[in-house]
Amino acid sequence: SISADTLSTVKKKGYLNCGVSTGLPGFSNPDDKGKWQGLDVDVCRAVAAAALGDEKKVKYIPLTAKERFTALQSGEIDILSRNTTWTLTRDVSLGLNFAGVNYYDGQGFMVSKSLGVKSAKELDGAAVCIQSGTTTELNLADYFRQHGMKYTPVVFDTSDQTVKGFEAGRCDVLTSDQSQLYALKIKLSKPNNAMVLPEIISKEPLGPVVKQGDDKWFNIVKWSLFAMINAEELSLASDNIDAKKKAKNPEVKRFVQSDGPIAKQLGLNQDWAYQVVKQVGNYGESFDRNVGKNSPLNIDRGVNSLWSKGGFMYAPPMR
Amino acid sequence: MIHNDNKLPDLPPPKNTTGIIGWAKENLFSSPLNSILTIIAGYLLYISLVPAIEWAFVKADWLGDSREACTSGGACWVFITARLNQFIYGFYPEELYWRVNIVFAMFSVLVAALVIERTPYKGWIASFALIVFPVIAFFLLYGGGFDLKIVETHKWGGLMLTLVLAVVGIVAALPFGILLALGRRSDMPVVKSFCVIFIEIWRGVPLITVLFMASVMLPLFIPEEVSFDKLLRALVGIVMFQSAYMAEVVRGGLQAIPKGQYEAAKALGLNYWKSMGLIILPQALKMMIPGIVNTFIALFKDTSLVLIIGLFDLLAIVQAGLSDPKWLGYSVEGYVFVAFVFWVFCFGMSQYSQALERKLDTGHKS
Amino acid sequence: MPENKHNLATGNVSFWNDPAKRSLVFQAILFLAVFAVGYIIYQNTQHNLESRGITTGFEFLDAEAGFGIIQSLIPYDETHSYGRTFVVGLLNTILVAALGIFFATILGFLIGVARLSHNWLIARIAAVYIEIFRNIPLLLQIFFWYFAVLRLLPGPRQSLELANVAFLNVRGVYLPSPVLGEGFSWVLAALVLALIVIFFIKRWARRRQSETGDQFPVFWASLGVLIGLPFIVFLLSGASLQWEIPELKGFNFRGGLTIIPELSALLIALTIYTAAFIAEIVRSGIESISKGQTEAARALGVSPGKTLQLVIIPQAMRVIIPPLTSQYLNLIKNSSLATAIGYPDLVSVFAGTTLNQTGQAIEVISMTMAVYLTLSLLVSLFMNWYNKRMALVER
Amino acid sequence: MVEMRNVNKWYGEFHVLKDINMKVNKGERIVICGPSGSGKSTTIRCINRLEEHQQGEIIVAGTPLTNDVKNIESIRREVGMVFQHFNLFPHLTVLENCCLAPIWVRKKPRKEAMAVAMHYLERVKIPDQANKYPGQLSGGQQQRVAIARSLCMNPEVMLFDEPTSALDPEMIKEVLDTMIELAEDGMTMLCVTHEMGFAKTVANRVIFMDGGQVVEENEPNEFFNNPQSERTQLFLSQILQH
Amino acid sequence: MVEMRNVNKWYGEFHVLKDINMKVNKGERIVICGPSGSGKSTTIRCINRLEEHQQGEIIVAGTPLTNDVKNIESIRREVGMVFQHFNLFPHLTVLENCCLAPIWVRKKPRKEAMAVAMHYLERVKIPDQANKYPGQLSGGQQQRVAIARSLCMNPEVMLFDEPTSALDPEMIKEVLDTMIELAEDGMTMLCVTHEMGFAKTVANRVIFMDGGQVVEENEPNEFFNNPQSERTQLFLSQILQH
Ligand SMILES: Nc1ncnc2c1ncn2[C@@H]1O[C@H](COP(=O)(O)OP(=O)(O)OP(=O)(O)O)[C@@H](O)[C@H]1O
Ligand SMILES: Nc1ncnc2c1ncn2[C@@H]1O[C@H](COP(=O)(O)OP(=O)(O)OP(=O)(O)O)[C@@H](O)[C@H]1O
Ligand SMILES: [Mg+2]
Ligand SMILES: [Mg+2]
Repeated sequence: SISADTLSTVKKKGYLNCGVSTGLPGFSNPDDKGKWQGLDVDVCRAVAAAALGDEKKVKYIPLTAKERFTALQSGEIDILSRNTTWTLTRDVSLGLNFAGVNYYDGQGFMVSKSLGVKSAKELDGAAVCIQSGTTTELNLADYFRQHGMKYTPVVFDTSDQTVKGFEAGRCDVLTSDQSQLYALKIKLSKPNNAMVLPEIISKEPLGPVVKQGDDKWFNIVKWSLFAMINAEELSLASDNIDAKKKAKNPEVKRFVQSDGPIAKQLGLNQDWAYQVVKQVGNYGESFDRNVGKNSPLNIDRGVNSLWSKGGFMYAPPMR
Repeated sequence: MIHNDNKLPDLPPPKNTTGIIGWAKENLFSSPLNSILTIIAGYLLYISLVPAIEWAFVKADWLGDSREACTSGGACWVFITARLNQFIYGFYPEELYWRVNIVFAMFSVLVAALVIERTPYKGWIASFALIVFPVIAFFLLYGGGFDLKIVETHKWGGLMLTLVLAVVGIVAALPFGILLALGRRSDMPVVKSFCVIFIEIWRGVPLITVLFMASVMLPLFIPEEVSFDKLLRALVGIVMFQSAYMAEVVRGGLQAIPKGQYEAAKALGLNYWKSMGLIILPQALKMMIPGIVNTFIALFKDTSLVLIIGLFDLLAIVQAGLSDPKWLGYSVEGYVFVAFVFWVFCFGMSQYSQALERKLDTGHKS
Repeated sequence: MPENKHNLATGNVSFWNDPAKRSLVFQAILFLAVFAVGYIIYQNTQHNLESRGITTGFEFLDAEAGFGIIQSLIPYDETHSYGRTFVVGLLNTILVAALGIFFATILGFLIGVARLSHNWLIARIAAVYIEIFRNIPLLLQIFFWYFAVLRLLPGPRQSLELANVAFLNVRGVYLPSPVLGEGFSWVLAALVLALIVIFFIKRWARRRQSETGDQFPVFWASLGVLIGLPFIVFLLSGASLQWEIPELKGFNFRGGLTIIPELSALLIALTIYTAAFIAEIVRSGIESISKGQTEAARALGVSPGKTLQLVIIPQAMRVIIPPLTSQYLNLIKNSSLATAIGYPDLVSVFAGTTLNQTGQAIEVISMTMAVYLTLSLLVSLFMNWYNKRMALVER
Repeated sequence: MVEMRNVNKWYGEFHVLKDINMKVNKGERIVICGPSGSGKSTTIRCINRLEEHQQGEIIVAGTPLTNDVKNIESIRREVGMVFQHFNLFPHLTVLENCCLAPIWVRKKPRKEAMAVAMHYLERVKIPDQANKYPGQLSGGQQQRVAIARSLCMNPEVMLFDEPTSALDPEMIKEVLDTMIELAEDGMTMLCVTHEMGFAKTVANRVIFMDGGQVVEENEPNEFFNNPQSERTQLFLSQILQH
Repeated sequence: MVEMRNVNKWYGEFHVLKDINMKVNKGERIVICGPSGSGKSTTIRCINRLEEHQQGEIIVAGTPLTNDVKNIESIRREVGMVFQHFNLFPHLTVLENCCLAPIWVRKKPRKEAMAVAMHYLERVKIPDQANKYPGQLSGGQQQRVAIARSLCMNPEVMLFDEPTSALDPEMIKEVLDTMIELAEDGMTMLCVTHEMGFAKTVANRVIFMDGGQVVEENEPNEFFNNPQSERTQLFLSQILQH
């Protein structure tokens, strides 16, 4: 039978089910009003804005690392946007499709300054706190094996608990994707006593995921993300897009009002990209707001800068 | 020969056997070993209780809205008071708290009415509580009908969610439990073995695997078009699990009914369902109340496990609060608060069930 | 005559009014319904799995796991298979459950007896203990013992130490572990011999009692033999037993025997929680024995300790065992909360990491559930057998 | 009204009833007696199918007892039964006890059922206890309620299984008086009892059972003054001593 | 053997025993009677310290009762007690019941203890029940086992607290017979009982208690035929009616 077309079910429901993390500052975290915020959350909002015209029409389903793929496979969520690493296995054998990358990450280590360690290579015999069921767990094993070092894995269920374990001194090192390390660091009661080691031991491209077999929906998610990146490149932001709409720049024009059959073939309204930027903002805005300079995390843009500024963020042209 | 016909007066007991001294002698220092135990225990209590009380009360801070209010060096209850609303209502929209409050109020009144012994029309109140109240509560909490704005279940949380899970779990498990118990006592081999297998399987596996299954695997079992709410799925798991336990409670109640009652009902011409509904169950249910309350307590405590599948019950929401950068380092206060709330509920209920048990006990002997 | 005695008085009854036939039909319907539901679920699952591109089957068990596990009773490293992680998790579950049952039983009996103490303070403390710990969710208690208490322990470099061979710090308890060298088999032989000797001591003590009336302290003597005999043989044979003493190397202690804090916290929480329930069971078991029994024993001059041992406990056991069994089952199931603090039990390792790395939800979860069912079944069978034996002795 | 033809019954391998034959006509009052374990209760319980017999025929009010549910239900409606231990429903008041079956089995309107119930409660002389619960009554009163409860169904036959043997001596009389009145009104009755005075007063026939068989059946006068079988003589000598 | 001097006892504020004085010589047999709640059981239980008195002196076999544990245990060894409800240990056989205290308290060899136990079981006429469990015996047999169990400790004094009042009438006699035999052998006995026949047969003295005091103490003949106090007269008139 035809597996149900996600877009039409979403339209029928009137909202989007989006799987997010149970709480990772900067990526997905409920604030004290219970409103979800973060870089991953913004992807969901963008898709909702594109598909439904309203970024608020999202139902956030907090998932633990363990639950996330089953939840997507089972159809409980329409899109998984939960700092998930794109790997071959996941792409192939779990029946998933990665719709792009919204954060280029790499696994790193955080240690207590008092330990006096300057490099990950000095970590032989250390106890390492990790979150269970992640690629991190596998990378870590590989890294230590490769360098002929021993370690003691201390595995927790949620990143929250991982930090607590690290803080209590249960382990010498906390390993996770670097972005998370920064996020977790500010959760420490004395953030300045900890430091992130320079080594990055893996590639961790994080991005939104959808089920295989629904190309239309796959495209929508993919292009919602690309729209955010392209908007930044075009200097379109939520506060200036109305003004620039009237400008003559053909590329901008295509962006805000994609003429012709393209939008229809995508299954969306003509102004879908406009709505994304208007309601959610461009990628740069989202980055700064959630993890970058306007956030407590204060992560450097680094490799997540636009390609034009020396980073990896590169979206195919919208024509 | 002795003859002594004048009545001696009642004298008060000697001083050292009454009052505080007599009491202490009898209860604390009745033998050398006892005296040593008393002294050791007293010392241990002293060194553990005094700092605890000092921390929790004497040096504690209670009011304020940020961590700056905590200056006294003891417990920082400000963390709790500042977030109390969230702990009680979860992410429920603030302007709609009144709906939850009405449900809470109705619930308390009903429970009080059922617990107080002299309430008239208990049967009617009980049926109202079991049949009508859940419907009203659903419409108030979820909304939908009567122009009430819908509040999605993923916004439910905190104590309210804990109560919803526990109460729905127990109320919905009751009818299933009764059916299973009747099935287990049936003399039809297929029915009986089906019920036995069902009960034993659910009782043999941990609740977290059940919850996990309900939350991630259930969707694999049902047709793709059908999808239902995460909370509902957790509830399905809990109800299945709970009805197996309930069945055992009901079975105990049914066994306590003397055989003569079945026979008398039969002899009057009542058929199986009528004699169950009119004669046996009304009597058995009364005897089962302590057992039901005890399973309810167990379930109430177990609801805290839903945090493992990402629902924000009381414990989970306090934990989430603890990871708020603004309130780091107050985990002890958070955990103590949750422990206290659970303790108050469970202790109250267990006292009630023990009182009932004692009453049923004497009731049977007399 | 009895061979044809079945329902000759039935007569001709219309089909629907015959309860026997009705029940047959009803059962057939139920059977079909259950079967149909099962079939529909099976169909749906098949379809869903297929349409979502999930492969099924148990092949994944042979694949390399690639992740580390902190505690394993059998040799394990990253290169072992997922199947091995199952065994590792299972053994860890059994370890914590068995230890939990052991300690909870002892603590529960102590508290239960203390609850009935004549010393008011002791009885009150026991009552307060029971009322506090059984009314707070276990998960919360596990968090408390792990996160709140762990924090108080010193780091590896400031370890509390005992005679420079045993250490306690936030990473766990480090004990020396014996390394069995040459000639150690003699010691093992001595251990076996000790058991045989104990058997004969018991018999001899009984006979001596029969003849002279002297009581022999069998328990202490046995303990002495059990420890002493292998020890003497060990000294005499000069067997090379080395103790591997944990040493602070780099960040952590290495060598020796480590008890990780996850295990301790889980064990403490399970023990304390379950002991509160067991204490209540023991109390009500003892209280169910009428006061007359104690009075009769006291009137015969039997001391309080012996009264408990010879008269009260043997009778109370009959009342205690069935609810005790269900507490044991609860403890086993509750040990699955290990996953909350990362103790590598079955749920945490296999239904956690392995499930997540492989995505084989159905296989993994059903294997996990089957394990718990089997464990529960085994414990119930054992306890029922024990209870029957107790009951036989009585009547 | 009630007829048993060659009825046989086994409990497992144990042969409790052996070839029982008995005929009770409308308006007759039969007393069954015999030593303990002789099968009296079993016989009487077979009549309204609380026990199932395996051989022979039992015909009640013209209907043969079969496995047919409808059949059994209709027979139970015609046959009232009073037990040794009253078996009143403790969670219902006396009045509710009496109304229950008429309302749910005979589908009578509640008002009418209550009127009928009050009528019979008056007849057993305890109308004033109607709103009490069984637990608040004495044993004799409870047994009279049990009788009234059966009568409310307007049965054709009444079965009594040692109705007085769980009662204190003072209360036996009030129950027996009630039963005698009932007999005088012409109710068909089958009564297992050791009250020989009662048997002499009201019984048309006395049936003596032993070891699962009917040993002797006779008019009360003949039965007591001139017992035929040895076993009967032995039994009577024992029972009449006190 | 047993002497009580001005013994007073309170339960909380309630004055149960008031100035009790009593002296029992070796070989004497004393019967204590009185209305319910008059303190008979309490008196007798004070003698082997199942209850503690608060004022006065109790001297048993020359040893004054104090709080000293050794003291209490040595006295309990000398004083046997038989309870109303037998209090046999249900998880042990009759023989084991009898051997328990000799083995664990008197430290007798098991063989010897068993021989002694069999001796006393023969004396109470139930040697054939030795290997049964108490639950399998009748009440009378159980009470006789309880007597044998006490005798196995070779006590100097035997205390009986209404030993027959929980028994069916047929069984009372067998227990009383056992006690009479015991009395005839010269055992010192203190017995709370309402069996006036027994009192007349064996007692040297009868003590009448009421309201926690000893009201009258006399020889049985005098006591029954010529009671001095009004309360005694009233009590006797009530008790001898049946
Ligand atoms: N359910 C049963 N299963 C097996 N045997 C039974 C059952 N009920 C009764 N019996 C046996 O059948 C025999 C007849 O029992 P029944 O109750 O009819 O005797 P009874 O004449 O009424 O005696 P009583 O005067 O003691 O009431 C007895 O030996 C009894 O032990
Ligand atoms: N443990 C106790 N606590 C308080 N009061 C008690 C206790 N035991 C007995 N009493 C009271 O002490 C009084 C004397 O009791 P005791 O048992 O000695 O009476 P008795 O003469 O043996 O009566 P009976 O003939 O009923 O056995 C009674 O009023 C009783 O209620
Ligand atoms: Mg009978
Ligand atoms: Mg008494």
